[in-house]
Amino acid sequence: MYWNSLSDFLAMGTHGLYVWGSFIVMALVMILEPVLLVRGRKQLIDRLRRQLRAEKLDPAASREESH
Amino acid sequence: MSKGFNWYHFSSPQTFYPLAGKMIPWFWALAALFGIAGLIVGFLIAPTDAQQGEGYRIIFLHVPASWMSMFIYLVMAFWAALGLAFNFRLSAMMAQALAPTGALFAFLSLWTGALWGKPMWGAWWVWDARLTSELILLFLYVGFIALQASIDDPRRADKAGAILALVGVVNVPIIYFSVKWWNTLHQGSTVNIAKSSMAKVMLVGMLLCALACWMYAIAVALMRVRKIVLERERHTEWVKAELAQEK
Amino acid sequence: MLVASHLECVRGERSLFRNLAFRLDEGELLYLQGRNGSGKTSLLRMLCGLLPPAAGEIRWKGETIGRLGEDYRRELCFLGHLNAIKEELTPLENLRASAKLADTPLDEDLALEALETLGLAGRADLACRYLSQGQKRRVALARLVHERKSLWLLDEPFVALDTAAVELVAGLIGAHLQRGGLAVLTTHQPVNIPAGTVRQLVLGSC
Amino acid sequence: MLNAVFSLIARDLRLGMRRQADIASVLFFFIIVVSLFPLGIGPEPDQLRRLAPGILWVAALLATMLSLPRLFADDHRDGTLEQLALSPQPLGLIVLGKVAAHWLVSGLPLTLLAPVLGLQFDLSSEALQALTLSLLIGTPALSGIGAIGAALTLGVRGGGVLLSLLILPLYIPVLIFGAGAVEATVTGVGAQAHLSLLGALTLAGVFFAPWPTAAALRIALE
Repeated sequence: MYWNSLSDFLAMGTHGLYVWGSFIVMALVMILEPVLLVRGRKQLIDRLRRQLRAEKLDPAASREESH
Repeated sequence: MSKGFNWYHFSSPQTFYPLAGKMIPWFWALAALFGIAGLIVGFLIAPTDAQQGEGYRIIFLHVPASWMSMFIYLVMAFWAALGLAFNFRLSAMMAQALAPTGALFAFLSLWTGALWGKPMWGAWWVWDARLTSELILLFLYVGFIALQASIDDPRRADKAGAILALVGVVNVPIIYFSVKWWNTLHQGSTVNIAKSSMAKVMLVGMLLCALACWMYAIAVALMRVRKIVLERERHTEWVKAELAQEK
Repeated sequence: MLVASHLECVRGERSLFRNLAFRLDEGELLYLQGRNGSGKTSLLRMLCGLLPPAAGEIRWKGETIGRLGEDYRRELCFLGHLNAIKEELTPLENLRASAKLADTPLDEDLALEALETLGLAGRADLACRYLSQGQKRRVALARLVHERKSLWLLDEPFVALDTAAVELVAGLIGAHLQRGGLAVLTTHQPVNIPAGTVRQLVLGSC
Repeated sequence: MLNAVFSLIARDLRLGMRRQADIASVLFFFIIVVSLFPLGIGPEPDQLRRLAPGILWVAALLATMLSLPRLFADDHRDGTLEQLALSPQPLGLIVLGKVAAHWLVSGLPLTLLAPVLGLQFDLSSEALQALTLSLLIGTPALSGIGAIGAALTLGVRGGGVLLSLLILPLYIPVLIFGAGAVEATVTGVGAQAHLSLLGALTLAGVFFAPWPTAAALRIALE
């Protein structure tokens, strides 16, 4: 373990802002991307389900609309 | 259709979709494993650097991001070429699924590069050959995504995107060479410095982080390609069945 | 001899036709019938190689048109909905430019003669921009007078033409068939073409 | 085979002459953009002299890109593009003809106009020569590479802006070697290396670019 105290670790020897600045943004991006994907997937499934239901109720109209 | 060699069956969206679904958790696990190990080595164990002080630790984020942004573009071009040559819809979808992740890595590489440049070179943005080429690579990604987004017919979007990706991948070395030629204040690429001046442990840290990013990219790309498959194959029976029993 | 087998065309997610097949020999005319949106134009574009079929293949003299490439296009004359003429150029310039591109020899007199047969004598040197829709269609059709390609693919050739012009074009097609040429035609108006065997293909039912 | 391509170039040039506005708009755009910079940067001659190669090259590049969408759009709209694709000539050769015609109508006039505008920036005579030579060699590459973007964005909504987004990254090497050649001459380093690399890019742009362009056209015509 290179660091002897938490505060040194956070300070990163005067470069704390830069190191943690890049770390946080990278972590944020690598968390947000999958989260947005999961949400997008749910929305897509709901939309497709609604289209499916609409198709069952009124096959002619939906075929025209999707053409 | 094609000669029906067996892996054509494997590459049909219907068989690929559940398979990808099973693989995704494994890639997430690997990404987390390598990620934590890499960060521990990079941020906790690795000693400080003589000239650059603690700020050099950003390379554990910057270099993997740069590698991934380049690697994903090559993989994207590979899938695009496959899709164009054999008309496999799935490989075209894979190329489309990779682009956003590649663009994000290019952005991360620029962001971490800028934050690393400030303490080292005193400026947020330095017209260094590698940073400039990374910026141009980001433009290539954005161009690919914009082109595919503005063409409605999925088949044409795939093929047009494939041509752009192939033209792009041919141009990347030309762009890099010309930017390097143009740039005199070139600071040697960290990786080859790494072999000479970097301690063994730093190299291990960087490789672990790179592996983590790679697993992450595969996991995210598989998730996105499943979403694309659902969208594109919405009229097929198997998607309707899938939707019915989806939780 | 043109043979199509198991042709399928997909537009968006809907397949317009499936397992479509036909065979056309020298001197024969194929009528494509079907209501709008049944895929007539798509089939024509498939036959000329612009639109790759979702399934099936098209063979010209035994070889698939994909592999033939330029050789197939050397024997093909396609006329689509669009007139394929430049508005700023005169009918004469248009005719000669398209002839040069298609490698068909066409000097000044032949071009003027073609325009005259289509009733455009006085307008040979007027920019097409000033012509009416019917006249523009005649400029597009003027190509057929001296066209010696063996396969004609004509999409609604008679649209915007008066009866005299319709008969004239029908005559041209008849002459083409007499010379042993093949023709595929889509049209809504019933027109009798003086030719040998006429085949029918109705789309939209299968 | 070749006279068909030459007839296509002749046809396009005649069309270009009949529609003077298109050529004029490209040239005036070039003049206006170049004249804006001194207003923004300030009138000091030595500063302008240093920036001139870059400004003139970027303006030429943007002006060429302005005229790219029309390269295939008119033919696509009136149906001649279909006939071109169905002509017995290989489509790549047809594209080469279109690119040559486009260069004659946009790249060449820009190259002839550039030295005149160079005077605005008080460029020395040898710099003006280097500028004209580099533009002469470089602009065909701009047309050739730009044709790929024009074909990819044919009939796509937002085509113009999308075209520039796709093509600008591919223009960067041409810009670097083009503007670099002028700067190298001015600083006495000699522009041999820059011009030969620029020539290589142009050969690639003119002889390799038409094949992806033809593929993109075939897709657009589907």
